[in-house]
Amino acid sequence: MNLAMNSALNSTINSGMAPVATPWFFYVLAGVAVISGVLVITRRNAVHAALALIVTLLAVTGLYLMLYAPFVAGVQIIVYAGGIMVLFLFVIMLVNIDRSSKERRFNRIWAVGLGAACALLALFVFAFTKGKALFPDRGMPLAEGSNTQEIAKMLYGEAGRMGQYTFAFEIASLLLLVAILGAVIMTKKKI
Amino acid sequence: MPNFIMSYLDSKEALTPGSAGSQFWALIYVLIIFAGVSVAVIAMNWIERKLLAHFQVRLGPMRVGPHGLLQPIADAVKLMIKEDIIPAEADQLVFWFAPMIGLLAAFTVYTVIPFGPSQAVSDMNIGILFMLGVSSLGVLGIVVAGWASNSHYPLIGALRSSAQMVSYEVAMGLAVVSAILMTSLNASGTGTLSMIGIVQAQQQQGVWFIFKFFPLGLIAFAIFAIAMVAETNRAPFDLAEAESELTAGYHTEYSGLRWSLFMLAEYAAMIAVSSIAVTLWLGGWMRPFPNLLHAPAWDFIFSLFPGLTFLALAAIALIGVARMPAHSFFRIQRIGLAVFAALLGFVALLLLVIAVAGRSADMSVAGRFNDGIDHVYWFVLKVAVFMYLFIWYRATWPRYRFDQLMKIGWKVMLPISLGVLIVTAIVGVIFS
Amino acid sequence: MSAYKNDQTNDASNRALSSLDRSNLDLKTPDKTYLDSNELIINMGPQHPATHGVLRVILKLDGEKVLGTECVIGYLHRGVEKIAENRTYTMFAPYVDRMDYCAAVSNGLGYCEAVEKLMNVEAPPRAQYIRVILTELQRIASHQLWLGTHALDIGAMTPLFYTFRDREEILKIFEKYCGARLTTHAFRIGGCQYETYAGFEKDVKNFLTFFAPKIDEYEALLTTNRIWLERTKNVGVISGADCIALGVTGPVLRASGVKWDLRKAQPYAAYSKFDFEIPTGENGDTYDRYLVRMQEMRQSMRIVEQAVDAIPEGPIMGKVPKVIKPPVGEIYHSIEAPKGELGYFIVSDGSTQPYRLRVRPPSFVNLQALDLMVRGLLVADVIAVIGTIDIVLGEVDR
Amino acid sequence: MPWTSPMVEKYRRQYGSGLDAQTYLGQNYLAVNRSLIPDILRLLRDEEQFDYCVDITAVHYPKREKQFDVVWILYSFPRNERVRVKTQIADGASIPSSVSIWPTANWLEREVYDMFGITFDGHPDLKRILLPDGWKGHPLRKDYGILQQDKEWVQINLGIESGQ
Repeated sequence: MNLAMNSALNSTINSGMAPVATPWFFYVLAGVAVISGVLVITRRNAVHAALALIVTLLAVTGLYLMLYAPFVAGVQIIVYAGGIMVLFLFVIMLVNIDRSSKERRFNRIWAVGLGAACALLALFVFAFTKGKALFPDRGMPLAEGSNTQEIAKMLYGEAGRMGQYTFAFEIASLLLLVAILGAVIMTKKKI
Repeated sequence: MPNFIMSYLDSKEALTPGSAGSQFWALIYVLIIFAGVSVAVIAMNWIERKLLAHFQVRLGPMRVGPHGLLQPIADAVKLMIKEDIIPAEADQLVFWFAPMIGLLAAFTVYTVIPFGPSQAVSDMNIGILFMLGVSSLGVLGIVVAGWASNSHYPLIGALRSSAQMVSYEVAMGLAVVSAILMTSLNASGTGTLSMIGIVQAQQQQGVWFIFKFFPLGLIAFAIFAIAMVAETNRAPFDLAEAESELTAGYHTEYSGLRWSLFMLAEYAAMIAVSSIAVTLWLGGWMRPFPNLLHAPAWDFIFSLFPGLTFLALAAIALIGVARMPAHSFFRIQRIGLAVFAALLGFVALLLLVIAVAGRSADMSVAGRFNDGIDHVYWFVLKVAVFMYLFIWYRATWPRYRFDQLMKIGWKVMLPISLGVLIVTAIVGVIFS
Repeated sequence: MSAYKNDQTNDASNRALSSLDRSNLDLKTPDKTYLDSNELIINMGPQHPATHGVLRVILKLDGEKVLGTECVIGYLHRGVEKIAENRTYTMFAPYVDRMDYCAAVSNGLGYCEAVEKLMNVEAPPRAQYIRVILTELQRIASHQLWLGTHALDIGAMTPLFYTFRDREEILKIFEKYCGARLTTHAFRIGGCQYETYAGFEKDVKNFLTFFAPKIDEYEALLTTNRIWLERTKNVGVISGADCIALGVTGPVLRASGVKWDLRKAQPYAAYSKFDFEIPTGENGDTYDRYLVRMQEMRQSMRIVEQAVDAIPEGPIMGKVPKVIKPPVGEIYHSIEAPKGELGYFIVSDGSTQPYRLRVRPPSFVNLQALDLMVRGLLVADVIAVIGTIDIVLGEVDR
Repeated sequence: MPWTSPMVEKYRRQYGSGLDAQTYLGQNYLAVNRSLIPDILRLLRDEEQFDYCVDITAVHYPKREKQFDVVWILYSFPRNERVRVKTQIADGASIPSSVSIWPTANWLEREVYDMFGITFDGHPDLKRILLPDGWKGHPLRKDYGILQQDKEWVQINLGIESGQ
């Protein structure tokens, strides 16, 4: 904590390319995410599992921030951690936990799960060995300061130009609308 | 003075410590804000009890210290030395950390609240999104606390409050969006989510967003002002802790320090949401009429306000000293109040000296201090108005029933806020 | 009695009956949805801030909707009726104050008049006027207490303090008159023990002028308050016929449109000499009960005003022997207490102690209607309805 | 003093000696045989408009053969008139419940059961109301000893001798 460090940080901010924090930070977040992810599937108590899932989501939020994607991080918190998980807890709280904790912990299709896990591992190994060759060599500007605006341009386009994903975005929102209506109809007999 | 302190004071550009990358100053800011909010919560405790008492034709706390000024401290000590009971049937671990969740969420949002153009810990690009997101985490603490207590009343309280907070977040979010939409009405056509950017947009457009596209801004503000009362579980939407129905709602089983953490979180959240309202609609740190009355003389007059406010408080305390009964029983109280008045007077004097010394608009240390004090003063004053409103609501209104609350949230506020958003967008396109 | 229609009675009593039958508790399940949750049984009370004492209500809930209730009472049972059999008539008089301790004067009036009737004596006119004044003041005080606590239950804190501030003025008059504020024991069998103190009339008149704007103040806080309206309108509705079938009396009955008040129907004390009206409601909901009680306070003020102006001179004790020994026989006498019909059934065997004394408590009987009134409402409404029935557990449990 | 009215004449003709109408201090009452109780109560409500059951209570006379007087206090809104119905029953005998006639009788009968031990046939939920379920005895009987109850309770629950 001295002037030299400050100026060094200033320079990294200004250059806008270097990672925002040390690899150490990444390993901590990744470790938290993995451990709490394991807890999610091993906890007998559903509320504990849900809380562990929230921790996982928050750790992933931290990873997004490290990737200069504050908008995605914010949305992750507001939608997943703040919204969906609250509803999850809401439902879980009403479930009879005594009974569910006595049930078998893993269901019978564990072979499928094992296969899926192996496939994922293979994918990771493949990506790791191939390295950069897999991804297009197009350097995205790591702009923390204008990340939100960039996303907006992608989704909605700029003045006089339709965005790259405008159509997909609209289709997705239409799909969600249908889902909402479906949920209402499913739960309410008389509307 | 060490360099890293001077580096900040001498800096010509007004940047928040977070944006400037100065960890030292960020840490100082965090500590100041943490201490300041804690003190504000304690003060709120006293003010609320006093104000409620006066609304209800009684005196309120009078015994601990002059006019009960030390009552919050006595309360805090009492809560700290009380036994911390964890029910045997409760989920120990979750019960233990549930209050922390709410507290963490309530205090984390302060990192982006702009008390001034550079008086914030950090100026995040997603400021308002971050605030809404983190404050929505607060409900987790309530839900989990109600569940972990393993008791009916807390469970119902938790269910009520989570349903309530999730519902009102929707209307609140839409109202916020319509304010953010207004920030994009500039030459470049790009808006901002940054809290400081939002205030600067109001500065550039020369109008607080509450008056923008009258009455659209006002309606959006009203929606937010109602939703924020519901968000913080305050009367008349305090169903989650409805004392007469659910004993104490989600914190029925809590006691001592752990209970006080809930209270701390609730009041911190009240200040936080009021800050959002002030930032989005009431021009944040800006003093009244910054464009209309922009002569340096006006600047000087408005910069006297903080000192004069403290002077007025000191005068009120002095009147209290004079009005105290002339009985030996009250001697210590009178001395205490006189010391308090002297303290307020000293602060007033200090502020006035700074205002006079920093009246030239250059970037001297005194000038910067003066600007900072001005900004923080106007911001805190606006927030204080909201705090007063919270108490006023509580004294005046009965409590809504749960179904009525939901009806208002989904069938009244949501359509209105949606309509306001659409109309704001249309009007914005037409007039820009 | 015009609002009352006799032909409804049978249906109504059958309907009220079927809903009281506990085997029916399960029948009223809501429409099945995909998200059915289990029913919840919760205990409201006996330690609960809004059950007005030690009332315990077992609620069967579907979410927050009330499927049925069961009241568990008796936590405050002191065996008043047994005590009466072991005390002389005079010694028992202070005990009645402890039943409805919010309206001690009314309790005392009922008891004294019942014994007087049994002995076939009458209190002199001056005593009767004093009795009317104090009893009506007590009715105002009782209604004030009700208003404050009821509003607090619904979430409005402030009226509580307003009503307690103003109730204090009434208690001061009681204190100056007989030395006690709450359990007054103001009357004696055969009249009053104490002559009014100097300035009694002035104090009462001062109170009337002081209190008239205060009622407006309460009404300003609540009557047109949107939230108050939403919380009380159409909540806890009970029809007049149901009220009669369930024996509900007092403001609850009147709010359901039955114009019946013992002070008019079977006048006692000096009530036949005063001009006042019986306020009634139409819908029988919580809001109407609120309005009726507010009107009753105004009517009580009218009565007190007339009584103070016309208070006659004369003795305050009738001709009663030193030792009270009513002849063999039995009597039932009831008065219109603030909460409903308060009756005393006394059986005398000619000794100095009552052979049997039965109190007909209005709170006890009115509380029975709770189940009918809250079915299908929400938990928050249960609180509002308990408040609006206006019970005092000292009287329910005796 | 005998009570005469068209209503009483009618019932006397119908039921003969099972019914005795008296008035005392201006208050009327009917002393009725136990066997006539359900009929009389129903007729009083349906035909004579005594639609409001004010109170149900009992009186204990331990020296009598039929130890208990059960008393119904009725009121008629249309006639603005009160009447008391009394009947005598022996200890251990039961009496038909009037809950089907006046729903308000529910709690009142429970209280009579609680205090006197008189059972009401056909009552939907006859159990103690004011006293706890495990209570011994019925306090308003004349032979119920207050001190004995107190001593026993103290001995059992506190394990000490009562000072009474």
